[in-house]
Amino acid sequence: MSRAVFQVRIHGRGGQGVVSSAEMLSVAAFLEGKHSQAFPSFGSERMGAPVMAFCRIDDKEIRLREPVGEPDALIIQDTTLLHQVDLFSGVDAKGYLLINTSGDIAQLGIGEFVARFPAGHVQTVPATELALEHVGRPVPNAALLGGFAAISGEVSLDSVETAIREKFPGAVGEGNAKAAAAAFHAIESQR
Amino acid sequence: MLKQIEGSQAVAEAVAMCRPEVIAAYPITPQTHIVEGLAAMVREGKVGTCQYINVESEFAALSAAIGASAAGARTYTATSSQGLLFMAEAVYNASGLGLPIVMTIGNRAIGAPINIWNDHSDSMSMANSGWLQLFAETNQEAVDLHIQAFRLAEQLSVPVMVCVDGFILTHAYERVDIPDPDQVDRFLPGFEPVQVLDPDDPISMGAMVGPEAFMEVRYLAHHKQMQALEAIPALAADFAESFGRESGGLIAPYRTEGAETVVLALGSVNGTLKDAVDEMRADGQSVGAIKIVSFRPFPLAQLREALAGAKRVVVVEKDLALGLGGIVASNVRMALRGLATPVYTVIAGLGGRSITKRSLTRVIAAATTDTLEDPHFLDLDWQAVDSELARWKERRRAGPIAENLLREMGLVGHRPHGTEGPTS
Amino acid sequence: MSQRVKFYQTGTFTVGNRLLDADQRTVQATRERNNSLTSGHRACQGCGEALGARYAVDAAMRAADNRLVAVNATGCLEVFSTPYPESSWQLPWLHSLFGNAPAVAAGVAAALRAKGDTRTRVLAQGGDGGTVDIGFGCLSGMFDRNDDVLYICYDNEAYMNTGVQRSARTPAAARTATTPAVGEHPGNVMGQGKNPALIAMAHEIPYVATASVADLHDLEAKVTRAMGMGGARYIHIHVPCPLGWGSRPCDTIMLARLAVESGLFPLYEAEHGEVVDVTPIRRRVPVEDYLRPQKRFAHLFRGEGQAETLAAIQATADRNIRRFGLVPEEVS
Amino acid sequence: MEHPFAISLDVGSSLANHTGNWRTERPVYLDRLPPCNNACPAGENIQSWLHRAEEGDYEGAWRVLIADNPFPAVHGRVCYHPCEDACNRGQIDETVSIHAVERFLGDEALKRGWTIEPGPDTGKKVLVIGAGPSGLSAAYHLRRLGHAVTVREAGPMAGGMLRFGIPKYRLPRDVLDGEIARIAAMGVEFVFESKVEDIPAEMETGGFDAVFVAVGAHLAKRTTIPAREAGKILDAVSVLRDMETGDPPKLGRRVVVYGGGNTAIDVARTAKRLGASEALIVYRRTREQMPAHDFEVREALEEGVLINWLQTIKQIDATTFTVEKMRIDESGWPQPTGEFETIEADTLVLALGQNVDTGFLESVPGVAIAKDGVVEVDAHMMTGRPGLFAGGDMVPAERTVTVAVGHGKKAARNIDAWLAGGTYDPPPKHELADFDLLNAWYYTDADQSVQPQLDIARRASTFGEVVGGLDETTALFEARRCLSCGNCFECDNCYGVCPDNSVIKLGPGNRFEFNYDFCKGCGLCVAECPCGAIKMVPETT
Repeated sequence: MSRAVFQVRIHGRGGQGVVSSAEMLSVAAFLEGKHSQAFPSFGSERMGAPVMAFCRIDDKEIRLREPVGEPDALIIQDTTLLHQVDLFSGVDAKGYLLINTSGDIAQLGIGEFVARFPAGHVQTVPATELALEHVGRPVPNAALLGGFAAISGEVSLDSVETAIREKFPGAVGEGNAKAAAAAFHAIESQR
Repeated sequence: MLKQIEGSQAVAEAVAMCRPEVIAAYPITPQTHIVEGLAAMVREGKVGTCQYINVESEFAALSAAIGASAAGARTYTATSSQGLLFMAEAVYNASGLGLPIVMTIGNRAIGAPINIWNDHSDSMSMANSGWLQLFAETNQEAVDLHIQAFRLAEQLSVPVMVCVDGFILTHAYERVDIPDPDQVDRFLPGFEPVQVLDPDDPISMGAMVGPEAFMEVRYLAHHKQMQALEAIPALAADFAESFGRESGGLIAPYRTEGAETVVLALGSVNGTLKDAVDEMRADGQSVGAIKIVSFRPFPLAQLREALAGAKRVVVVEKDLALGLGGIVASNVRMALRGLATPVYTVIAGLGGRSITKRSLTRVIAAATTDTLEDPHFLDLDWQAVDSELARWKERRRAGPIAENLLREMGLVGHRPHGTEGPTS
Repeated sequence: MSQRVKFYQTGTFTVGNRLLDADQRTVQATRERNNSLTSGHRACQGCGEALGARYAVDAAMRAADNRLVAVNATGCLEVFSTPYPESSWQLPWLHSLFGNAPAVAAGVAAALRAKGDTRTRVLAQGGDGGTVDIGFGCLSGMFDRNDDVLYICYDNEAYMNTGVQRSARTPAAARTATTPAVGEHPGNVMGQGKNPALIAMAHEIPYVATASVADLHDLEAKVTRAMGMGGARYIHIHVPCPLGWGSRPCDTIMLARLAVESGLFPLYEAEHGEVVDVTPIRRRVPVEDYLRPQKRFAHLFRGEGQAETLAAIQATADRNIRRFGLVPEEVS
Repeated sequence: MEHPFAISLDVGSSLANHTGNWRTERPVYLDRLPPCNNACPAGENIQSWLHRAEEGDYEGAWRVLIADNPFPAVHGRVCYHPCEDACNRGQIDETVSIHAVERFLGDEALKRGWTIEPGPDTGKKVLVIGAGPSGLSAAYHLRRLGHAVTVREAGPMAGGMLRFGIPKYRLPRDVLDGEIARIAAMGVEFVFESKVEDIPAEMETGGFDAVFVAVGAHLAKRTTIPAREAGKILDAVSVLRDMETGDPPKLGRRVVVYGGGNTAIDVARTAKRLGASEALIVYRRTREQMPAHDFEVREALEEGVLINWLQTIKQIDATTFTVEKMRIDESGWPQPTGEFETIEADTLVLALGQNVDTGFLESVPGVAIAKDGVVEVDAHMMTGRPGLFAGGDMVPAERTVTVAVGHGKKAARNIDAWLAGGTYDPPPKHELADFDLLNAWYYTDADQSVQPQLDIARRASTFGEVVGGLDETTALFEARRCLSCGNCFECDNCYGVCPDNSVIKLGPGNRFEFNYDFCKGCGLCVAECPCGAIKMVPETT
């Protein structure tokens, strides 16, 4: 009996690579021989608007076509969304939360909410800073995927790096892969 | 070759492998990524001598396709929604002229209110235009149907729409087995038109036909659709043999053996539906599903046979014939004419409304106990509707429905009453 | 661009002349002409469009060495030439819709290019309604893409096929079914309409010309010149309609001639948006000479007449003459 | 190609649809009578020979021309060309210079030595009396018809008034001689200085089957002017005749010519050439009323001839002439004013017209002489005596060379018919090609060609030809100015302008025909035919 589908929801703003992030995550899973499905919260959002994307990972064919309402993991690319959008809808306390911030959870005002999660399921990573450092642009998506690999174990860092390089050939891909690796190791080191 | 790939890109790659000679394209969400992908491939020289025409409208897109096809070129275009309506005149014209154009429809709702999200209103509006309409459940099937569509179109000299759910499929990254170009070449021979604009053998195409022959012309077009009822399963079988996987056909039953309740749907919702069937079967309920791949021609006999053992039929459809109800359900009722089998209509997913497994399960369950109203509007916000209806009753005049509803739902600024402008 | 031949009694103006060298004769003068639009069509007696179409397509056929595909917009020309079961065309010909001929032709051209057929050329044609009104978007698109198509508009100045309704080419004061000759300002409204040749020029396509069914040498020279070029080309041909204009069938060419000679229909050609040649007026006439034989203008001459309107129409002609330098001595 | 039912059609299949049944009127081709032909006293088919000349087929053109007139080189010089007065082109720009082309063709024939074969021998003999233009013309035409012809001429040379009435500077004698010689070469027998006095006797002895009399009008009219002392008075006919036969007449330094016709002009101009310092024409009416052709008056004035209009000579006193001024009354007649002047002159030449010498005819039974001294003939040019025909200046008609030549032709045809025991009925004339039947738009703008003229200085002292001929290029150009009124010249307009493609072009020289299967009867071909060679006729069924 195969295990149940793993569902990820990524929140961010238009221009932050939210959709690419879901796509790269699905590619990483595909590279490991898994079935995966990535899709955006379809819309006509422009730069800066709140956006979502979804990714499902499974060992068998994924037939379900509905948006991810009850994610197993939530990736939050922009903390400014925390109090504007119902980010945590459908998230149960067994899930994972990965938040892009250079600060700590306490500063975000969600301490009470995250306290219910198992240890290590809620992590922050300074993805924007890592992106600036490795890519030269404040695009946190790749770094967060590295972090996701670290907290969830659903995909390996290797696969994430390969997926990133596939999506962004050349120096951009390399920089993003490095940012992902840096995030991965930063979280690993926090454990 | 397996790829984790966006649906649009997969379709673009499949189309490219079919070696179209002319592609006419106009952007419209959610179809756009397909023609963008093809534009790149044509520019890179990956599609032979294919000519890519950036037209100024969908009307021009299909018109250019008509010209190209009449000149003997394998021709492709794609559109969605308003775009399909804008080319409506040409849609009928292409089929009337018997031109085997293949067109992808990235299915999307039709405004007003403008809405870029998925439903099947666009394809349904052209269901009786003389084109064949094949609906894909997955991106794999979308790829496979395009390959079959060119052969089918050219075999019968009739245009084919391959309907792919906008966003849900077109924008979804998933695993697709992209066929080998040689494999496609073997399956799809070169285009040999039955008529072509040729200076060495000129003809006049597109005559004006009066009452003395118009009925016959229409009958013959209908006859082609009837021929397609045989050609489509044969093609699917041939495809399965060539590519080693099932795709296409007229209909595809899922766990219908012994099912008392059979749920019918077009397109991608069949995936969710299958999950729901599995769940309900696991729960001991006698439920099955049938995917209708070919909406035109509509497989009346095949459905009647497949539904012979069903006690009831539920049609989940992403369209609404205003003033009537379900379009697919009406067609299904025709398949079951003379039988007492109840057919429930579930109008779902209009304008991109999510169709969740939970909701599907709920309405199917209601159907199994024959407690489902017909038609049923899946996950309709009755509070919003009732509130607007109450307002109508109060003011005896309908306003802009969409705006009022959004206000009701608190999604746009709510102005105090009395500031909307003059009322009766 | 007139092909002026040396003095031969009637060299430049008649269709042919036994005295002319073969290469100076018109296509229409030859027994070998293609008769692309042949006998048995159902155009009205004295139809200018039927004539213009044969003139233009035959010339194009010769220029294309008989390898030509025509795309036809819906309209009179289409209806009278191809009612089932008979076609009057003698070349590969396709009719699709009213407003899409330019796009269909673009598709044909693309198909030929895809197939590596560099010999076969594409011509699209339609009336003024199909071209200037309903088909204008597609036409502009064709110009924009510089598709390798010669588009010919046969301008008879209204929707004749449907019973003479106003188009954007209907001239000021003309009576049509939708601009009846009643009220204070009878006929078509002054100051409306569009000039597709000038708009085509604004696209800076390789070639734009106006021509008249009254000047065959000029018309054929322009078609031939256009066919010698690639890319999007546009020729606008004035073709009187006895039905819609209320004129005698035998006056079709005379009226076309008077339109040119009055200055109301200037003949010129342009390359890449620049006028390169004009056909001068030979015997200038007042617009009244042109208007009077047409019943669609009868209200201008009835009772008190419409002196102001006539003056305004004359002013239009005068403006054309100034603008294009149609009367050489008036230019300086 | 196999193609779908109904929506695709075979090319050209509309040929099955015969739209000819739409027609209520049908176009038909016809030849109309061009006004030039209609006006030509010699009955030349001018349009036809111009048509050939347009193609550069000068011999062909010439042969069409001489079918009617054996003297193209002469007529191209001296005919007053009523054809040009009638020419429709005059309403567009200027008339076609028909005479100039005719002259070119005539000169070309002389230059190239083109000859004419007589017709097959009929065994009939015809006597022609008078070797003037009419007699020569009759002789020529009779020979063409195969009859044996003898010409009896009282004078020493053939030519009549061509030689004795028209000065050399208008008609060089080598030209005249050349064209006469061509007639002689056809086997016409000439007997000169042999006046015929008794026609029936001559017929009898000569075995002539018919006679054509054309002795002209040679008797100068005279007027009575009171003379105190008679001065030197001559008549114009004698002066001009003397120019040809004997010594040039002695006219003196100052010459007055009395009269207003072409002969008066000719004499005045001759006088200038003979050295007169003053040649003055006195005429009692205005310039506009002068019978002389304007171009001759103009040329005369150019050469220094003086003309006193509105004067009559009232009295002669040796070299002093008293003239009275005249005025024109309301009805156009000159009236005396009572104002007098005197003119000094050495010679007075009377140019007041000529009468016919009909003495030898008066005794012929059946021949009627009219009051004004001319011989009456019927519509067949025959006098009251069967077999005796007459023409030229001696019968009632305008007295011009061309009329005379026309008479010769007409008489020849009638004689020919009479000899065969019948009568000559000319074919009915076609309807006239009036200007309003033309579509003048189509004709290229082209001004009339100008013939070169001899310098004034040389005209004063020599008898060199005043008006030169056209060179080939110019003659061709002029020929091509012809509108071809009423006669198809294969411009292809009908073939081109038919919206129904229902004109069949039969190829060069064969014109066109209508395909009535498809012709809808719109009439565009008629409207756009430049030359009016098509007309619409009602469908009869």
